[in-house]
Amino acid sequence: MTQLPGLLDTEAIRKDFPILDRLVHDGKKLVYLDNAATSQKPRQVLDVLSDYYERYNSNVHRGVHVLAEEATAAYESARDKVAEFINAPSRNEVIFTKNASESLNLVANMLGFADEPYRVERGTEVVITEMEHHSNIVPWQLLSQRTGAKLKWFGLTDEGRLDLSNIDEVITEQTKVVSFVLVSNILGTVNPVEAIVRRAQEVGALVVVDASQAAPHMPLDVQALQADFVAFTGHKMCGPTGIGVLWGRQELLEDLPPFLGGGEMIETVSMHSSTYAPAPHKFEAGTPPIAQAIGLGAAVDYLSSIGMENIAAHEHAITAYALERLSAVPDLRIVGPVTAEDRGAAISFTLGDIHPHDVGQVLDELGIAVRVGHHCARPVCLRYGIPATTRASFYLYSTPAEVDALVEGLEHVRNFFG
Amino acid sequence: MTQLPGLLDTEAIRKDFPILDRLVHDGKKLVYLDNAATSQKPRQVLDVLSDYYERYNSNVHRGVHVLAEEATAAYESARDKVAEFINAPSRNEVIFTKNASESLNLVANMLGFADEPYRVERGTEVVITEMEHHSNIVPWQLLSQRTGAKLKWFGLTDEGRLDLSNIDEVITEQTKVVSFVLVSNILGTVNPVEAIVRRAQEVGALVVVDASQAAPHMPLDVQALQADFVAFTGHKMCGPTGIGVLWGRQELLEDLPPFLGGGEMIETVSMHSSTYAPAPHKFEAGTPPIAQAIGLGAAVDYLSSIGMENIAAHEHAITAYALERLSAVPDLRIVGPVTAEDRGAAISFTLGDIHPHDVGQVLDELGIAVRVGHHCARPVCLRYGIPATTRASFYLYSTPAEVDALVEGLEHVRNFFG
Amino acid sequence: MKLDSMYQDVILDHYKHPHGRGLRDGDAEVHHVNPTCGDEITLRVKLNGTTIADVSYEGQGCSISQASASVLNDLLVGKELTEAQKVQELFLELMQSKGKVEPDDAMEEVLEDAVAFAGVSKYPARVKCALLSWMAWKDATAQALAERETA
Amino acid sequence: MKLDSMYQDVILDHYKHPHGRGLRDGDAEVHHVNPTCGDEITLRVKLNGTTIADVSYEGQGCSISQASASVLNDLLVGKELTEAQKVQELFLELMQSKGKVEPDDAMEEVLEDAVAFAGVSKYPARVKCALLSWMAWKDATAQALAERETA
Ligand SMILES: Cc1ncc(COP(=O)(O)O)c(C=O)c1O
Ligand SMILES: Cc1ncc(COP(=O)(O)O)c(C=O)c1O
Repeated sequence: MTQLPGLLDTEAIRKDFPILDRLVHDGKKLVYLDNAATSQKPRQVLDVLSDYYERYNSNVHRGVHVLAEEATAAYESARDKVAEFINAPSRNEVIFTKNASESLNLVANMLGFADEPYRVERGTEVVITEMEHHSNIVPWQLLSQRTGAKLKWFGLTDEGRLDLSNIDEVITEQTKVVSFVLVSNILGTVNPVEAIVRRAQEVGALVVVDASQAAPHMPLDVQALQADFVAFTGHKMCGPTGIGVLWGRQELLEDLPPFLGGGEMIETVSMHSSTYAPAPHKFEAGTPPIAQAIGLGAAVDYLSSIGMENIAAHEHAITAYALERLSAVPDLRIVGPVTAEDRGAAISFTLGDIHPHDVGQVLDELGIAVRVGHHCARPVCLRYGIPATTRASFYLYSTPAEVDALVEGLEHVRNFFG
Repeated sequence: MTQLPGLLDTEAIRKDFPILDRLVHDGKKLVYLDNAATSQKPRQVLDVLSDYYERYNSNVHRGVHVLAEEATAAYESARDKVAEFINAPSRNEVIFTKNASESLNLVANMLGFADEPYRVERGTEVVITEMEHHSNIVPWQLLSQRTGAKLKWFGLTDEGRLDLSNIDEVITEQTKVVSFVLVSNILGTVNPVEAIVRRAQEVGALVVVDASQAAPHMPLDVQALQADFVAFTGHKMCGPTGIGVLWGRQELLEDLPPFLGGGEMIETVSMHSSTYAPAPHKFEAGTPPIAQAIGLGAAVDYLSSIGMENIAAHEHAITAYALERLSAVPDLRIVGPVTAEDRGAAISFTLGDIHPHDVGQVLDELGIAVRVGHHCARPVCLRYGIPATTRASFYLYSTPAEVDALVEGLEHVRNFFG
Repeated sequence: MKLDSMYQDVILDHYKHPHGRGLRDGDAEVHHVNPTCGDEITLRVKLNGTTIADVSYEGQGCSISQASASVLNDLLVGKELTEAQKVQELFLELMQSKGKVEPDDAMEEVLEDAVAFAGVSKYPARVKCALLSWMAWKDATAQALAERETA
Repeated sequence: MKLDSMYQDVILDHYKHPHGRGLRDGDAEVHHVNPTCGDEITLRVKLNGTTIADVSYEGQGCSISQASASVLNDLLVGKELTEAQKVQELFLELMQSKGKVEPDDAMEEVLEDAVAFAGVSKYPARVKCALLSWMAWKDATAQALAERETA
């Protein structure tokens, strides 16, 4: 077996993930390389979910009975855990949503309905980048259509990095908000936060960071980022589906208007008017994803017990190895940075003229799960003049042997369509 | 044991719900009478959740690998099941949200951003009722604040029913939308849909029905309702938390603009503009609550296997029995209809001067879980001049013995504060 | 019965016979609500220099929130502001102790009847009830002082 | 290997040597995309009375969507509209059969090379690829007819 420096004890870790024992297509071992789409879930998280439903399922915040108190305590303690995980200055800055997309839409809508100085309106500008996930493009397109604000963006270099050469023209005094991805889900690029934040602060623009592909894979410190909002999603970081997070600076959360209205987010309601609870509740209308938040709490416990530094090191080693081996496959072209520096564990590529759909289909037959298509980042495909890519993405349980299986699989693909 | 006509075999049913064996407060049997807040979950639903996470967890719609195909098939088949459960003309009319609150906010926001003839704006009117849950009040208050539309509402009779005597003044030619609750979560009232729909159709207003307390408890037929939108929530109907439903008429879903933007809801995206997928996907931005939708599918399977007619009959019998027994408790005043006709299984009451918080606390000590407060329907408390109520609410596993326990518990409360 | 630790006789007495209830003249008035249960209080503070001349209140709520307002009136009226603040802080600390603080003589010296609320601190949903009037008092006092400054 | 049922030689042949590819003169043009994978096709229909004079197309996509467009061109060009519609409906039925329809001689008579797609119907994610050009053709034909009517 290949020995790389910095690898985790995947043999032990993989035992935590029941699905990794799954056999597919008449007995082939599952090689799950679709982690950028969603991660698998450890037993430790699944047990917490079952325990909730079997022992203390209840609605939260409004009951005096035991189950309600236990559920409320567990739900709010998940908030504490997430706050600690991202080094938030206050637990009240952690808002639970249903996914990262809702988190990003929440920010965009708040800014559209906000008062000065935050209000996005005609005459102001919103800045994103060409490597955003659709979930960080469409909300801003909708906002600019609805308010008349101008949408601008950073382009990409041929190497798959942000082109910041014209940063002073892109981010201007008119810019109200700059929203960008910390780690690209299609290119793997890790973006230079500091340069963007510095310029944004210069002009007084708010900074939104889409950390969906960062939170699962590396230490995330919202204070160090110096952003105003940070969004991520539970299902990519060993948590359940149906839960996302928006972190926002307390004073902004106090100043900005609510988005969804309903139970839980109010202070007092009459037919004529309502007042709202303080954040985070102001932004959590209706019965929250209770089990899912508690599950996410268990997921960050799990990740922390392994250590985010260690996970990052593991993935770095796997990514470097994969880049090396993939670059030796004939006709394979990596879309995104070709070295593991400032790079996450998602590797997109094309294989000669063979369409990614066909690549993925043949790999699947071998038990290898990769993703194919535009990965919800169609502008990146347009930028590089390709219809789609095949993407292999790794996580804490990925092994060098799985990289080897992928490389062998690609040989098989080439023969099949040769 | 009390024998009532129409009761289900609760002995068998209760075996499906692991939590009902829970002992609280040093060995007291849990008497769970907080079903209007959230229901408990049967083993059949929990098994489906585990199976998803342990065998075929994957993101949906975009993969060619086995797990993605299985997850997509299960997710979409949950949509089929829900469509059948509510007798929707088309599966594409079923939108998965995170809860009923999101469903209602989704409608309110679509109408605010819509083109004519749907657009809610200055000069138009929105109609609700005084017995709405906050989740069907605040979204419309926000909409009217943001658009300048006028918010109007139906008042309540002393008996806890809608006062429709002035229906022609409340619903007028200016009315764009009428949104009301099918079964009140605080009063228990079942509202006369037909009268309201008839008048709304007369003036060309859209009808939104909040069926959060109906879907779990009685057959729900969206075609028979003749509504345009119907909202409900999974966690109250044996499903997981984190999942809700909005049903809407196909042509409306085609005409109305999207709400949240992001992955999954697009047809094609460029930096300059995007086009959207057809409904339901247009309204499901981001990774959906996959496990939760599949869990909801299992929940409707479970409910259907028992039969919604049978569940309604069971609850009717329990409610009639509870109303009878409660009305014999000294100083107890029922807030809402005092007979079981046109009435759901949530019973609110006050007990002399004893504050509901104190009632609930003492009942809890006896293992009896009820809810206290304004039940997210503060205007109802204002209307009846009370600060709060104690609410006992029943479900398919509730027994006459649990009603007896409640009545005994209330005696204990009276002695404690006597 | 475990409940007795919450519903001490002292608390039930204050609940049934509240002290200082009713709205009287004040320098500042606030209205606080507990959104989770709907408890409400309107509270006025009257200062006389740095002394608390009166705390008057009206509201609706459970035994815990009502008794707590009554105890507050007993404890704070007539006190120097700095002293009152110390009482408030100690009460807050006790209420947030999750039942882990056993009031000793020193604490009882300061909190008097309010030590009876120690048992309430075990019930998270009720802690907010007990704190409602105290938070309102803190708020009203801050407003009264701020108004005096701008006057 | 199970995959061979999807990637039949006929399909791979059409993929590598597509028939009728390229955009030529037409009465109507449509652009269809498969949002799940990004496959795109631009397709034009030219009618001559009730006969299909030409179906020309350009696009990007996987072997299945490309081969399917090629087969469509083979099958439909020169056909009467009513006949072509029957072919389209039968192909749709085959693709939605989830692998449960075993093409018989009668079907092969109508669908010719297109019966090779029977294996694709077992792969839900790929069914959309196979149908892309057919849906585009249906749409373009409807537009061409509508335009003729209003002309
Ligand atoms: C009548 C009614 N409408 C709406 C809701 C909101 O449901 P959710 O909290 O799941 O969004 C509820 C329950 O809380 C309800 O009882
Ligand atoms: C970079 C990035 N941003 C946002 C998202 C959206 O996350 P979700 O689909 O959970 O809302 C994803 C994942 O799909 C992503 O990779």
